[in-house]
Amino acid sequence: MQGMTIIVKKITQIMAPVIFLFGLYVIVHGHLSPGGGFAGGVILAAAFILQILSFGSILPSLRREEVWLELLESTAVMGFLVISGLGLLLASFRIFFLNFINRGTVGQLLSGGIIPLENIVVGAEVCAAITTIFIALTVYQDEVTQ
Amino acid sequence: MIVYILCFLLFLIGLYGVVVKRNLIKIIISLAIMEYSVNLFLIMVGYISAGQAPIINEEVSRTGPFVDPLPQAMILTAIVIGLATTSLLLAIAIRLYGKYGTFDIRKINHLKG
Amino acid sequence: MRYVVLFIIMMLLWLAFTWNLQTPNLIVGGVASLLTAVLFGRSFLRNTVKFFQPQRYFWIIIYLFVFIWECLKANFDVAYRVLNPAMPIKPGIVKVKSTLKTDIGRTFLANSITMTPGTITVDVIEDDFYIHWIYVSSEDPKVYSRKILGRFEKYLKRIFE
Amino acid sequence: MNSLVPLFVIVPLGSAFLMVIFGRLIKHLSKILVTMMLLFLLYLTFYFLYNVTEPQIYEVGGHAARNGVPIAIYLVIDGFSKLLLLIISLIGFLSALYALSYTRQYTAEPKFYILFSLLIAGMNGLVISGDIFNIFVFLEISSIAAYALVAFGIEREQLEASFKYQVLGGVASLIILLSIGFIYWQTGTLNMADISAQVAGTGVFFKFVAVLLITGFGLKAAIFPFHSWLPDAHSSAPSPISAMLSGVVIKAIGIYVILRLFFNMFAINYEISMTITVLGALSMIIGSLLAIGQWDIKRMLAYSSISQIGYVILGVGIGMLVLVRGGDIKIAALAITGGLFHLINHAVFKGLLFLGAGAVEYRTGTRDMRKLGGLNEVMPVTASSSLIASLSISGVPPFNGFFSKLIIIIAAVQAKYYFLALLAVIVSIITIGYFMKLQKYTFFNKNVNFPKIREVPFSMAFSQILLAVLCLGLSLLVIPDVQKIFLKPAVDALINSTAYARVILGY
Repeated sequence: MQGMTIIVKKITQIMAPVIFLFGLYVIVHGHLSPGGGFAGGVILAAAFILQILSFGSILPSLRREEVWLELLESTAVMGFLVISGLGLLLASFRIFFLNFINRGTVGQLLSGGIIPLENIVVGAEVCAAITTIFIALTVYQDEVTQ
Repeated sequence: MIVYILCFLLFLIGLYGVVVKRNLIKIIISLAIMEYSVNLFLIMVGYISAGQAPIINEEVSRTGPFVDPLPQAMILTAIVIGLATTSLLLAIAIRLYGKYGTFDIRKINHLKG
Repeated sequence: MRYVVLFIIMMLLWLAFTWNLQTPNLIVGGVASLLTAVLFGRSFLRNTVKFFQPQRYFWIIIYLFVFIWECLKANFDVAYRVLNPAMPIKPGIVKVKSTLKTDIGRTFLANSITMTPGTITVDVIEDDFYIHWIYVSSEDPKVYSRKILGRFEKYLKRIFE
Repeated sequence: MNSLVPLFVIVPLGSAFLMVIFGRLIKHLSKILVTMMLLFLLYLTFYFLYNVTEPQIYEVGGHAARNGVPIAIYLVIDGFSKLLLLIISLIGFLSALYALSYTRQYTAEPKFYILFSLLIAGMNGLVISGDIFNIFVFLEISSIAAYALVAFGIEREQLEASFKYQVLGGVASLIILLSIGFIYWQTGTLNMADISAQVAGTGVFFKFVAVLLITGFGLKAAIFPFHSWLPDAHSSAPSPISAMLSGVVIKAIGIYVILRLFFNMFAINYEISMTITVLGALSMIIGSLLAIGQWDIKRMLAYSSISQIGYVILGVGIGMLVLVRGGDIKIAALAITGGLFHLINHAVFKGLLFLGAGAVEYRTGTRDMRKLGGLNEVMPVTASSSLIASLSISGVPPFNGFFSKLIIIIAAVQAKYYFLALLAVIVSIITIGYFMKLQKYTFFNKNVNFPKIREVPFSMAFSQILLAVLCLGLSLLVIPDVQKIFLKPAVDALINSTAYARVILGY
């Protein structure tokens, strides 16, 4: 895939970190405000997709990235399962999805028990998944047009 | 009530597109329209006029009428599922294009039944 | 260097987003900014020394006023052309050579031209700007390049070079 | 509250993602893991079948009901769920065993097992879910895995079949989601027990919703007017997946949900029962008629699936009709027993037939009966097991298919639906006809084209033998004492339809 003009590239250089940071903000504040893992993860993926779109890419590097993203995605899902499965192991109630951490006070950043943790792994998962989808479709397109 | 009917109409428009259109991409778009209509319907199911956003913090009192948050959670899940199905459909469509060189469903007829 | 600058900018942005100074927020913000800096530092702007030169910030403020003034003028100009029954327009694409050397400067110049009504940057190739203009008032390259670029170029040169 | 309940979902899901993470480091990890996982699930199912008699209710997250209003997502394992869990783990295990050798022809072997695990996870979750929206979510997980598995070979016909399956499956899912929205709109709850407590009357609105639900799940189950995707998808998929799709998936995501919703959630009424019975009878006839003319082995088997699913629905539908009319509850129980018995039997013998067809394709490279012939000399295991399955599906004693069909026909006669009984007999005869054609052309004629092929590898042959033994062994289910363990709880769960809500909500 080819890159775009100098204008898009420069703006991407400046804006991609900002978009990424905003995605992190949305994920971390998922239990306090609208948003959360999925929405934030999509924003994170947008930063990466913007970079790929504006700077262009070559097939081998895309394939390499796909491997890493797949790994990240599965690790994140495993993290989700482990966090929610810990309730089965740790607590005396043996409940899946048990909120076993102290929930704190409403409105604070550090509150909500396991929900922020789950938001973070969901965010990583969604980011990896959407970037993977994008890369996979790009790879297919390149294969088809060649 | 009219809004619900319009929603159902949108659903039917999507269904029409799925049944009638011959282009793979147009079929996918029609499916997406159907999905949006269902999502719209769900969000209206949970809507209460003059209801607050269902976030509890210091400013919002706990007593006021809240919009039902459950349909919103359902929609988020449905959107994620829709993302997965749409991307899988697009991937298959691209692969089909690679095999046949066309998006026209009349020319993609390897299977008879 | 780039990484550090990016980290600092991101931290400031984080504080602007959240607007509180409690310890957990600072720690989470620090981690988030660090992650961003590590991931995006490689592709961030080069020559980050310029961020530490205060005279550039002064020229940015000056430039803002200049830009707003030019924008206003261009607005009225376009409004006049649109509302006039005779429609005195003479559209065309002109090729202008810029004296700006850095890519970031060219980007901002192109964006400024696009944002002023009446002119749109169609493409930038090296230092040639292809600009669509609502009223091509002159055929002479010197005249029109001064008319389009001259008003922004000298400030941008101060800011970015 | 039994903490083992969520393991049915966690284990396959976890093993699927473990395969992705460590699959690159350890060779054959995915194969080992998928077998272990399914063995564990099988063990867990048997544990529940033997040791647990009461319905198990599990509140995810531990949020107990307040003032009788359920808050958490409920997972429920009752008799009917156990039956489906047994089928899923059993056929899943044997298909996975078969796939160990079969997937050598694909380059991306681990991905096959990942998708397979997701399919199992989706179906397990669907079957134990007590919440209607959760049913939708798990339905989509298994459907997406199934779509991807159908297209696994990325040849022309597989892609095309997968696209068709996806479009129709997508429409079905959206119709289901729409009806879930309608239900939530009217009742304000998603818990099936709670809904059933609130849907007391049978207003016009709920009839409309019922029609939508029959359409949606009928599309997923390929009942007669919605069957057009099934022959393509089931015949194009890799053979172990065909066995899963025909044997398990359409039952778990189609039949199971229809029965669960219309027995336990809505009150049974005459119109809906009549519709279901008529659709069952129609798909029984039309599937068998369409199967006669096929020359592609797997296509014939796929059409035959439509027909056999018709039997299941017919049996259960007669039970519903008897219940609605206030007839003898023993007759209703007999009819439902027949239907569910046929459900298990169909999973076993159709799985075996698809595995056999896959074995033939694996060695010869073709599925066209006209090119095959005389394979019983060179592939004795495949030929004999396929023969057993064919006899079983066409209802020859002493194989299991005979008994389940017999029970359905006896129930139809006792309930005085003589016409339906006659239809069932006729379709059974047609079934014998086309399976004789399959056997004759594939295994018995003269071997012209493939004189030098060998028997399939061990794991493929072994799983076929196991399934053939099951074909005989399942006939034991006619004995009441054996029925008590496997079928009786399921039939009870369906017949005491209103008890479901009472047990779960606890009043």
